[in-house]
Formats: sequence, structure tokens, C-alpha cells
Amino acid sequence: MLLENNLLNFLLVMLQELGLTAILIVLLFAKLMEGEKTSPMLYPLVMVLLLGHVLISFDGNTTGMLFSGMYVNTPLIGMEKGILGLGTLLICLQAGTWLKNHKHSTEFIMLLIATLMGMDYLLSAGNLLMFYLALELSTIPLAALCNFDLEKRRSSESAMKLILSSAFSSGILLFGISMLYGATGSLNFIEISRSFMGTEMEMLALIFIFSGFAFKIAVVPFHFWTADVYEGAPIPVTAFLSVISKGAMIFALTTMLYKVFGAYAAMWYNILFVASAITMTLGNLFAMRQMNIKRFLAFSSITQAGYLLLGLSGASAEGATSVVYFMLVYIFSNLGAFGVLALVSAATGKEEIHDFKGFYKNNPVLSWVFALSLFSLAGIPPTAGFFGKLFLITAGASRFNMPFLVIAALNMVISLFYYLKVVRAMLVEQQDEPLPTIAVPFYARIALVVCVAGVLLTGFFGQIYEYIHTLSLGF
Amino acid sequence: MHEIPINHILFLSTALFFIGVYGFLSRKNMITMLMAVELILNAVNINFVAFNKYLFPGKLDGLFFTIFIIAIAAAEAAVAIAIIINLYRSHKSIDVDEVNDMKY
Amino acid sequence: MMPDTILIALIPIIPFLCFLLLGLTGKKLGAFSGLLGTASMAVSAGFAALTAYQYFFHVGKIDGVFQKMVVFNYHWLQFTPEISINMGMLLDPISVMMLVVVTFVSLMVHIYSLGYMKGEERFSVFYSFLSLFTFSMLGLVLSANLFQTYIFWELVGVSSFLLIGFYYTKPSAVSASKKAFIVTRFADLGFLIGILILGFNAKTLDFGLLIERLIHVESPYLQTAIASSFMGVSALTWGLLLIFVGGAGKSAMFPLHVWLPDAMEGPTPVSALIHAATMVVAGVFLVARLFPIFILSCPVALDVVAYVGIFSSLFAAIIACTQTDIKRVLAYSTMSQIGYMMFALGVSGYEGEAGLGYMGSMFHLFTHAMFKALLFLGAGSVIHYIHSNEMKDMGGLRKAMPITHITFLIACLAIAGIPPFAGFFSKEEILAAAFHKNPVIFYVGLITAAMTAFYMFRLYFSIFWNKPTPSAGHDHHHHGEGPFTMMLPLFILALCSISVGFIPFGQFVTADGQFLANEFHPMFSIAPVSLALGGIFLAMLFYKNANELPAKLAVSMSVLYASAYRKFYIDEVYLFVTKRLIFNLLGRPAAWFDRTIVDGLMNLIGGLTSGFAEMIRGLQSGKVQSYAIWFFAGVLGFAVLFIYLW
Amino acid sequence: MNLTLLLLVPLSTALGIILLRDVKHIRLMAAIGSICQLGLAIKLLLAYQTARLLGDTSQMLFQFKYAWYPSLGIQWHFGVDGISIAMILLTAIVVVAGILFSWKMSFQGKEFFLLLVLLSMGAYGFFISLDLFSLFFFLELAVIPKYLLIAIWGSGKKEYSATKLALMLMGGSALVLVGFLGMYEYAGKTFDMLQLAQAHLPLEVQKLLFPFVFMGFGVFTAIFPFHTWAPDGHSSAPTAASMFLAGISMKLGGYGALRMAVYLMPEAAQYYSPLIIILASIAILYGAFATMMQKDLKYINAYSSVSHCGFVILGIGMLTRTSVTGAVLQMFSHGLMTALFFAAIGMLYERSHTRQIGELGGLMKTMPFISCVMFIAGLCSLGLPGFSGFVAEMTVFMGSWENADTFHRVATIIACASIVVTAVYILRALGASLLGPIKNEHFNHLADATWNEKIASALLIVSIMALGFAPFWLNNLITPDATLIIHALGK
Repeated sequence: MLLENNLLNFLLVMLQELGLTAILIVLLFAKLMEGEKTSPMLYPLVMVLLLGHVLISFDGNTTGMLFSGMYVNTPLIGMEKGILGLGTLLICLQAGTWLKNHKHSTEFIMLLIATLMGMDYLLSAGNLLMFYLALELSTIPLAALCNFDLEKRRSSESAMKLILSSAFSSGILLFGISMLYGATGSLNFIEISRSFMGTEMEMLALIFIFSGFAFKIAVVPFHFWTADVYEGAPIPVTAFLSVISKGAMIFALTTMLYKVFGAYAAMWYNILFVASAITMTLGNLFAMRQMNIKRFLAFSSITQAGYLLLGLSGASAEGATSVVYFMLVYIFSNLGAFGVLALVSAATGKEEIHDFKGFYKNNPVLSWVFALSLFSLAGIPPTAGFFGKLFLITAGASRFNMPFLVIAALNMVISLFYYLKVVRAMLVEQQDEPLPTIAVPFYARIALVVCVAGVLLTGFFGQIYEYIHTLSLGF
Repeated sequence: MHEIPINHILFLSTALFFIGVYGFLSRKNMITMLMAVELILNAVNINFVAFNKYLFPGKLDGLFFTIFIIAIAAAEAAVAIAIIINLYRSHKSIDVDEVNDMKY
Repeated sequence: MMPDTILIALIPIIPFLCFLLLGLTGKKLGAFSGLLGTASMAVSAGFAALTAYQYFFHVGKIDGVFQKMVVFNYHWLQFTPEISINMGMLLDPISVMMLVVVTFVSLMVHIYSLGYMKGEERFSVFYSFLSLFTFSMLGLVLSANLFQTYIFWELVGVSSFLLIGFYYTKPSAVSASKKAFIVTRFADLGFLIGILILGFNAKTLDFGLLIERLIHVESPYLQTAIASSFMGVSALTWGLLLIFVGGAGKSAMFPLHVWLPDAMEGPTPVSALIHAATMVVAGVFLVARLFPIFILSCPVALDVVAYVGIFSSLFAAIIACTQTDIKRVLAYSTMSQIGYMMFALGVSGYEGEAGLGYMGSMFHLFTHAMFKALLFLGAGSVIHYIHSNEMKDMGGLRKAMPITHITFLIACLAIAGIPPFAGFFSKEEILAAAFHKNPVIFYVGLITAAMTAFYMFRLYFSIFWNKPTPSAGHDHHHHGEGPFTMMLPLFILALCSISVGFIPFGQFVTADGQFLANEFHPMFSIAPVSLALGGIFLAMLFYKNANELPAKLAVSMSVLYASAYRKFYIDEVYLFVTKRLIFNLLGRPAAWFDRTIVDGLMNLIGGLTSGFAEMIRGLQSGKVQSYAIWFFAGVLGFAVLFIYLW
Repeated sequence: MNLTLLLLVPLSTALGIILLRDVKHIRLMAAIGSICQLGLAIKLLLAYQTARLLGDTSQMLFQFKYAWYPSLGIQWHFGVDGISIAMILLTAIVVVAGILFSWKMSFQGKEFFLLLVLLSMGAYGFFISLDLFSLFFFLELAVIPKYLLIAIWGSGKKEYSATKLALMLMGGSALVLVGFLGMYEYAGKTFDMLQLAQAHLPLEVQKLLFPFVFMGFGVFTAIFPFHTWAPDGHSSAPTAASMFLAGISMKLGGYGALRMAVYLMPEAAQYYSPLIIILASIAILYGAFATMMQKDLKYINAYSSVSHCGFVILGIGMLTRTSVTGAVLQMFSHGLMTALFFAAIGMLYERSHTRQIGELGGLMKTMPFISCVMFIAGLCSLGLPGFSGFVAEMTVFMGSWENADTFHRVATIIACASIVVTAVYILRALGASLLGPIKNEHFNHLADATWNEKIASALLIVSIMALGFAPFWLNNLITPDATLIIHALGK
């Protein structure tokens, strides 16, 4: 604040967004320059830049406020941006195989990074206007991305479903915002949180805004778009939707609930309780019968959203920490799964569970990667997912809401059932001509190695959690 | 001249909002649905302006918000229509009910 | 001064080592294993004799009373501070007497089997099992702790199981062995619970302390044991009765006797050792072991013992008259004789003269071991010669196998109680005791004695007379008598059956350990002896030469005959209870219930879940607008719920 | 002695297996690793006893602490007492035997041995953990290997059974988790068992949480009515897997129920004790009766396991020092015995390719060794003196009989009655499959056990007899800690 108009501090505080902007500019120029085909150097270059962006995010000292509180950055937010950036990097790496034979690869990366930037702003938003702009910036390009397989029916259908329903939801969200504005007379988070008066209008606003978030995080009953969109969209986009945008929104929700609606903690605890309970349960029930792996992963991600809300309901530093930690783990696990899926479908176009029967025969390593990721999603030790999920539940247990705990615990069992279904198809069942051996290109290999390492090791280094915890204490 | 009480305006905006919602839920043509969304957004706009004018005349942030909403709505509509056009290529229809390959 | 611990310890240990050795390396030893087993048995028999000598003539008696001596005691398994299973060795008249009997008969059987089992494929296994049995039996008689008794009790049971099922390829043998094990196991359940009751009432399992605490009226343990009652019967009575159930199981008392006749499927030497001389008297031994408690604290239980004993004795005698398988006849006679021992205990008192029954019972146990072993071994050599157990295949063998004939005759006379053979003396004592205590039992006993004589001689005549000698045409690869190894035991046992009756048994084995003269009243013995002679005469009439009398008799009292021949349908009853009731009413339902209800529930949960999943799939209709409807409904629902309701 | 070794050895074995290629080397690696582990276990036992002799009276020995997630109060906290050492010893023995028995495993041998090692590692970690979080970690670590072992290398309706097993065990651990979190919250954010033991949760809380923890672990030890995973799982699993399953994994449940439920929530334990006893008695007798009707050897053993584990639950429920000791003894004994039984069945099945007692018969003639092994296992399980089963069951009976009221007495008598039923079905099974005339022509030329099978069986039999002949060493090892647990009850 003091050094607000100090350029260096300005750069420092917004370093991540500025970095992304730089990358975007590079891409734009590359697009202008490029003739028939994009230069082979571009892709690696962008990857390296992204990596740099990720690395600078993890030092927890970029903190400050800009534009009279419209833009806020704290170590924790920086961390969250880093996590999202890491996820995007991994997705880009995995997308390589699919992009190779796609004529708009540069635009793809551009849109992706634009979305990421929108999310960064979303996290840093300290003001409802900023928040709304960032939200749209991170939504609209996604719709375009969903349609990226221009000639595929399902791709455009999913894009349509996404854009229409997100337009609707942002309308509702906006209505909530307007009510909030009317009730408190301000758009600034801090001022809003100060000037609550407990009117029903505020509560209504809370619910409208929550439903806007719930839509993006895919919380039952606001989740229905998820499955269709995930199924239709190109795999990298699905991965992005299920990991990055979900993550961004849950982080933003943390800010929104803890910072803005702190006064209504008692109320939104109940909301989270109900929402999380039905989300877990219905997500599981839907996932049980899915045959298409993308769709199946969509529903599993819905279930995970339920657990995220459970952790969030802890309403404490543990709550925030567990959410961030889980997202980190979730990126590794989910992208591990999507990575393998991406390779397979790029090579063979197969996405059904039964196609994976006897997968182990020709691709032992890939199937172990896949299996590990699924176990991590199911929360089976020694994978990191176990720790992530357990910390969420532990944070949620702080109120000691017994039914809540029981529901969560039992849902872990149900979810195991369908994760095992996929594992069984790969490792146990056989078919006459199983999928051929699938080549793993360099970038994808890097991505998978990172994911597996993350899945296997994260849990054993308590320091990671502790670090996030120290950051979130100041949060 | 005495001015219109805020409740009237709020009633209008709320009505607009629900009309928009109803339109979105009932119309089968995607373009019309987009227009319904615009109604919702306009309801929001009216809210902002009204609140700003009546309750917090000192500041302008309500108005700013309105402007931004209009701008973004345009962008959103652009992308949406692009998508719908693309959809039309493959489905030969912009009837929302005919576009449900993916379900269950 | 104490007897030599090492010496006594070696008596059971030698057979055990022998068992391990033969069990592990039997195949390689081959025929030699028999000699090895016999030799080691001889050694331990020698030690037993030595111990008996030491005990009875040097160390055992202290101022005129034979002491209970615990020569060795080790805390094997500590339960509570006071209750523990100890492994010990207790010397007192009966245990020493049993030591001698077991080792001696076992030695005889070892020798006999050298010939009888020659050429068997599993020769060494047979000997290892014999050693195992001997070890367990010795451990049983030596045990100083009620639970130790139970341990060896079980071991005896399993070795008997192994030996009955020795010819495991014969289904009948297998089922017989199973039957034996399960029936005795059932009885052991009673024994176990009895142990729990007594042990926890007396707060100890050591015989010495246990008896000490449960016989004195003023002892608090006894009072609680009597005070605490279940279904109107005092804990003490329950305990004793349940323990008696255990004993009845092993000793084939009615109605737990069903396994004994089938047990004859085992090799004959085994029947001689286990199912005639030693194991089956374990029950008697057990009751005798706890006799002070029975007689001093709980005479009711003792009456039960007496009546069960006398009934089984008569019951078995009746059946024995009709059986045609010679080993089964012997089996039933065994049962009947053990019944004798039981009711002898039942009618006995404790001090001095009153202890006659106890003494008689032990005496009869001793003599019975001799002549019953002899009978079985004799029968063994007959079967060895004829290759059949059925009377109809036999007859007129007295020429073919003279030695067997004579020794068998001696044994029959002994068991029939004809003076001066061994059985006479012991039976006298028993009947005398019964006469003093309970006339009913006495008269039934008399009748039983007569019937004993009858069926034994029925057996004798139909084996050795009845038909003309088989012609030379009827030839066998080996002629007549078995090898010397089979003859020698017959000789020795015959000598014993003649002589042991003259041992002044009362000097050694009595209830209270004090001297008790066996005086002998010729007047009294007129009745039993004449009855026995009558029985023999009848048998001679019927069976010395083939004639129609038996058949006529059978017809004239057909009902009784038939039912006796069918062993009064006890087996059928058991079959009904086990197969029909237990299996169909408990086993099947349990299995069904488990598969259908319990497991069904588990599957039902899964089914319901997926069914519900199937039900709600319609929600995901694929139509954007329905999604939006849900969305809006959610918003409104949340609003209503959380703003107004919650 | 450093307890982390118990985890490092399996871990390094697993890594070695991953690196190696040839199945011969892999199985050698596995065998060496497991044998080292057995050595460690024995060394641990000796070290423990010497430490006790030297007068170390602390409850847990060789403690090792490392703050893992300090802000959540989660830590690596290891330590052992007599009970856990007994369990570790059991695990080590069974593992060695299991690996030797699956020596011939050719199909995907690498994965097979890897999973076996992981499974054992889970067990070791479980038994040495004093921190509820790491304990839970290891508890679940062992679930998936079981699933895969059954689903991939199993027989029959393997996938159904594997899924059922995994789900039911997961359900169990889910319940456990709820209980643990409850304790964690009420005891002030600590997972440390020793601190929880001092925490003295209020009675209402205990009453609330006890069922979760106890039943959760009960599922693992096949408590009625959550036992149905056991028959299917055991019968479908490959030999080594069913050995591990019945020998080790069911013991996790008993141990957990004793440690986490009874010890940490004593008042609730007393409150629920009658219920536990009723369940246990049902399991014992009902399991036994259900066994009588089975035709498949593995089902017979699986159901008898249900019945035998009923004794564990009964011993725990009776809440006397002797009965608790008996429960631990029974766990040890049952682990060895049932492992041996499954091994024997596996050997028969490999050769005769059937487990239906109706189709078997007369195998004693062609495979005396295997038949003897099976006989010994059978006799042990019907509680014959000289074998471990007898000692354990008698201790349980004795301990149960200490409660002097009619209810406990009746329960005890019911339990005792099972020894008869056990005799019935064991003899039925053995008689039908081993004795009698040879049913099937091709049985005549079947080979007897090979060297590895002989060694493994010998190992198990020796340890069974070691307990059967000299129970006092184990008894003395366990009793002090049993006493401690009972003292927690305030008895």
C-alpha cells in the first residue's frame, strides 16, 4: 500500500499475471510471424516460460495490494496461482500429442493461458467488479476451447451446453452481486464484510453467489452440465475443466466465504454440509454406471468437489490448507489419469472402459500409472490422495458433525467400487485384441513422471502441508 | 416533480429477472435463450443503477459495474453465437432439445 | 524319602521319544521299527515295575497309609494367580497300579503285533501310534492336575482315533474312528465344563489341593460350591456329574457306548490294548481319582454312577448274547465289565471296610485288564487264522490251534468268575460290596454275572467246538497257530489270568490308602459261582454241537432277540439325532441363512445402491434447459431452506 | 532396537523386486527379504525380553518418534509391547511360509511377489504404529494388494469375491476412520495412542465412538454379521493370499479392536461387552454349524476361521486378563493354523485340481506328506492338546469362566460346545478328502510335496507345536500387557 506507486513493487506484486501476459504476447507475435506451420521451437519455449511462471509463484513473498484493494496478493494466493500454473503446464505437455495434428495449436495454448490469467485475477480479486471480470475472462475462452474439435458434433454440443448454462449461472451470480451491492453499498470485499446487517437480502445474495460458484465447481444440483461438457470436450480441455477451473473456483470460494461472508459462517456451514453431502452421494451414484472414462472422471470430479466442500466447511486455517493441499494432490492424480487417457485416445480414439480390458498386457507401465492415479483419486494409501482426502475430512471433522463424517466415509467406499471397476478392466480382465502398445512422447513422459512422482511422494513430505499451513495462517 | 420510489424499480428489475429466467427455461431456440440471458443481465443492470442512484449516490461503482456488464455480455454473446453457428453446421438445427447426444 | 523322579519321568518319556523317532524316520527303519518299539516298551515296563516295587514296599507307605506323592510339578500354563495347568506326576496306589497295567499290557501287545502286523505296509506307523497311545495313557494316569488329565485324555482319544482308523482305506474303519472320536469328544465337553466348575469353585486344578478343599465340610470352597446352584442342582454336583459324563464317554457307559463296538474295526491288538485293557477304564480311573469328593461331599452323584454302571453292565450283557461278530461280543463284554467297575465304585464307601467296593473295582480293573487282553489276543489269532470275525465261519478250531484254545478257555473261565481264576476274586469283592450296600444292584449284578458266563462260553464253544474240525482241504498258507511272538503273550497273560487273583489287593489299593483285608466267604460265593456254572452249562447245551435250540430260542423270544441283536436301536437313534436333527435343523439352516440372508443383505446393499443409481440416471437428460431448471430449483430450494427453514 | 528396520526391509525388498527382471531372482529376493524379516522379528523378541529382564517397565519399548504433520498432531510413532511382538512374529512366520509356498508362481510373478511384500509391509507397520493416523495408513495400505492378489491370481468367481472383500474391508476402515477422527477431536487434536489412553474421553463420547471403531475392526476379523467377505475371499484367493488373508489380515482386526477400541475406550467397552459377547457366541457356534455343510475345502476352512475368530472376539469381550491373553493367543494360533490349513489345501488343489471333498478321497496313499500336514492343521483347529489351538481356546474358556454370572457362563458353554461341532466338520473334511478308497484314477500318480513346500510346512508346524508344547513363553510375553489393558478398565 505504502509503495503502491512504486513500479518495482507493482511488478513484484503482479509478477505472475504480467508473466502470463508476456507469454500471451509472445504467442501473438509468433502467430503473426508463422507461415504455413508453427516453428518447432515455439512449443518448448512456451513450456519453459510457463515453467518459469510456476517457479516464481512458489516463493511466498509476493504480497501486497493494488488499485485501492481491487487486486490483492498474499503468499497463499501466490501459492494457489502456482498450483494452477503447474496444472496448466502439465496439461499443455500432455496436449502435445493431440495438438501435433491440429491446425490451431497456437490458439489453443493462447486461450488456455488467457483462461489461466483470468483465474489468477480471480484469485487476486479484492473487489466484486474485478471478481466478475476475472470470472468471465476465465469462462468465455473455455467455451471456445470446448469447441476446439471443430468438426466433432459432441465437441460443439458440449461448448453450447457450457456457454449457455454458464451464461445463465453468471446471470444469477450477477443478480446476487447486485443484491449484495444494494445491501452493503460497496463492491470492496473488506468493506462489504464490515458492513453486514443480517438482512435477508444479504443471505439471498450469499445463496445466489454460492450457486454461481457451485455451478463452476460442479456441486449437485448445479452440476448437470459437467458430465456432458467433459465428455464432449477435447481431453486436455476436460482435464483443464476438471482440475484448473474447479481449483480456481474453490480457491475463490474460500476467499469469498472466509473473507467476505465470514459473518455468515454459521449459515454457510449448513449450506456446505448439505451441498457436500448430496454432491458426494449423487456424484458417486452417477459415476457407478458410467462406461465412458471421461464421463466417469467427470462424475468422480463431482464427488471430489463434495469432499472439497467438506474441507472448506472446517472454517479454519486447516480448512483452507487442506483445500489447497488437496488441489495440489488432485492435480497430480487427475492429470495422471487424463494423461494416460489422452495418450490412448490420441493413438486409438478409444475412451470406453471396456476398451481398456487387458490394457496391462501391452502397456504395463501406463496401466500402473493409471491405476495409481485412480487409487489416489479413491484415497488409497500410499498415494497422496489418501492424505489429501483425510486432511479434508479431518478439517471438516472439527465441528464434529457425526452424520457428515459417516456420509463422507461411506462415500469413500462407494467411490472405491467404481475406481476398482476401471482398475479391474485394466489389470484383471482380458480381451482378444487388447489395445496395442502406446508410444509415450517426450513431453507427455515428463508430465506423467511428474504426476506419478507427485502422487507417490507428496504424502510423505509433511513439509509441503506445513508450508501451505504457515501461509494460510496469515490468510 | 417527485421521483419514482425505488421499490417500483426493484419490482421491475425482479420481474425482468424472472421473465428472463422463464424465457431461458422455456424457449427452444438457442438465440432466444441468449436473449433471455440478456434480460437477466439487464435486470441486474437496473438493480445496480437503481441502488447506486437511490442508496449510495456518492459513488459511481454501480454504474461502472453496469457498463462492464454490458461489455462482457457482448463478448459472451459473440462467443455463444459463434458456437451456435458451428453447432448448426453439424446439427443442422439450433433447437436446443435436438442437441442431446450426450446424456445419462 | 521320595521315589526316583527321573525313573518315573522316563516311563512316559521313552514311548514318546519312540513315537517321534518312528513317526519321523519310520519308513527307513522298516521291520526294525517293531523291535525298537517293543524294546523301548519293555524298558519302560521294567521301570514301571520298579516304581511299583519302590512305591508299594518302600516309600509309598507312611505310618500305614499310602500317600499321594507329587514327585514333579511344573507350572505349564498360568491362568490366574491361583489357577494354572501344571505338568506333574502324582504317585498313589491307583496311579502306580495303572502304570503297571498299562505298560505290561502294552508290552504284551507290542510283542504280539510283531507277529500279527507282520508285513503290514504301515508297520512302523502302527508302532509309532502304539507308542503315542502308551505315552498318552501313562501321562493320563500320572497326571497331578485335573487339566493335565484332560490334556492326556484328549491325546488318548486321538491316538485311539488314529489306531481305529489304521486301515484308512476301509470306509467302515474311517467312519468308526470318526464315530469314536466324536462321541468321546462330546463326552469330553462335559468333562471340560466339569473341570471349569470344579476348578473355579476350588480355586485350583491340582488334585491334591482340589480334593483337600472339596471334602471338608467346613472349607469355604466346598460351601460356596454347594451353595451356588443351577437349575436346583448344586454346582458341585453339576461339576462331578459332568466329569462323570466325560468318564462315561471314554468308558463306553450307556448311552455313550455306541462307539465301542464299531471301534473293533481297528487291528485286534489295538482293541486288546485300548478298547479292552487300558483306555476304556480311564473313566473308572477318573471317578476313582476324584472318589473322595464323590463319596464325602456328593453321594448323589455317586449313586448316579452306580446306577449308570449297573444298567450298562446288564444292557451290554444282553446285547452280547446275540452278537455274532466275535470282537463285538468281546466289546460288549468289556462294556459290561466296566459297568461292574463303575457300580462297584458307586456302592463303595470310604473308610475301612466300607471301602470294599472301591478296592473291588480297582481289583477288577486289574484282573479284567489281564483276561480281557488275553481274550482279544486269542480272538486275534483266530481271526489271523480264519480271516473273518464272524462266528459262522468258525468252529472246531480246538485241534487247529490248541494253544489259543486253552488260553482262551482260561480267559473265559476267568471272566465268568469261576474259582480259582482271577475274575472270580475281584467279582466276589464287588458283589459283596453291592450286597452290603444295595440289594437291587446286587441281584442285577448276579444276573449279569450269569449272562456273562453264558455269552462268553457261547463264544468259546462256537469258535472251538460246534462244527467238526476244518478238513485239511480247508488249507491256509500258514497253518494253525501264529508265530511264536503271538503265542508268547498268550502264555504270559494266561498265567496272569490264573494267578493275579491271589494278590492281596486290599493291602495295596484302597480308597483311604489303609490296609483292607480281602476276606473270603465260601458261603457267599456259592450263589454267583453256581449261577455262572449254570450259564456255562446252558451255553454248552446250545452251542457245543450245532443244533436248532438257539434258533428256536431266538424265535420264541423274537422281539427281545431282534432288538438286542440290533443293539436296541441305539445307533439308529444317534443317526437320527445327528443326521436328521443336527445336520438338517442346525447345519443346513445355518449355511442357508448365511448365504441367503447375511450375505444376501450385503449384496442387497450393493444392489440397492446401483438400483438407485439406475433410477436417477434420468436426471442427466442431456437437455440444457432441464439442467437450468435444476439449477434454478437448487437456488430457490437453498434459499427457502437456509433462510427460512434452518 | 530400531523398529523402522521392520519397514525398511520390506520396502527395500519391494524396490529390489521392482528392479529385478527374472522371476527366479525376484522370488529369491522376496524369500531373502522375508527371512531377514523373520530374523528381525526374533531378534526383536529377544531384545524385548532382555529389556524387560533389565527392568524396563515403560509400556511401549523401542519407541521412535518423528513429527510428520506437526500442525495436525500427526507423527510417525512406533513402539512395541508383548502383544504387538507376538503379532509381528506371527506375520513374519506366515510371510516366509507364504512366499515359499508360492515358489512356483510363474504368471506375472513380479507383480505377485511385489504385492505380497506390500501386504506384509502393511501388517508390520500396523502392528508397530502407536499413532492412529499412521496405523490407519497401514491398515488401508494392505487392502488393495489383497484385492489385486485375489482378482488377478484367484480362482472361481474371483472378481466378485475380490470386490466384495475390498469393499467390505474399506467399509470397515471407513467406520474406523470416523471413530478415530472423533477421538482426535475430543482428545484435543492428537492421534497418539498413548496420549489418547490418558485422555479419558467422557462416557457419552465413548459410547458414541466405540461401535464405530470396534465394528470397523470387527469387519476385518470377520465378526458376525460382517463376515461374509471371508468365505468368498478366502476361497477365491490364491494359496499365499488366503494364507496372508486369514493368517495376518484378520489379525489386524483383532489387534485393532483390542488396542484401539477396548484399551482406548474402556468404559464403553464395559458398556457394550454383553453385545460383543453375544455376537461372538453367535459367530462361534453359527460359524461352526455353517461349516458342517460346506463342500469346498477352502469354504470349510474359511467358515471355521469365522468360528475361530469368534473366540478372539469372545476373549476380548469377556474383559478379563486371562480372556484377553487368550484372545491374543488365539490370534497367534489361528494365524499359524489356518495358514497351514490353506497351504495344505492349496497343495492338494494344485495337484488334484479340485477342492470338493466329494471328489477327493484316499489322497493319504499318494501324498502322505501333504495329508499329514492337513491332518495336523485339522487336529490343531479342533483344539487338540500339543497344538497351539488347544492352549488358546482353553485360555479363552478359562478367562471367560472368570465372570461368574449366568450370562457369561452360558456364553462360555456355548463357545465350549463348538469344540464338538469343530471335531465333526474337521473329521468329516479330512476323512472324506484324505482317507477312504481312492476316488479318482488320476490321483494315483500325483506327486507329494516339493522341498519348498516341505520347508514351509515344517516351519509352520514347528511354530504351532512350539506354542502347543510350551505355551508359557508366549503367555508370559502377553500377560503383562493384557493386565495393563484390563487395568485401564478399572477392574
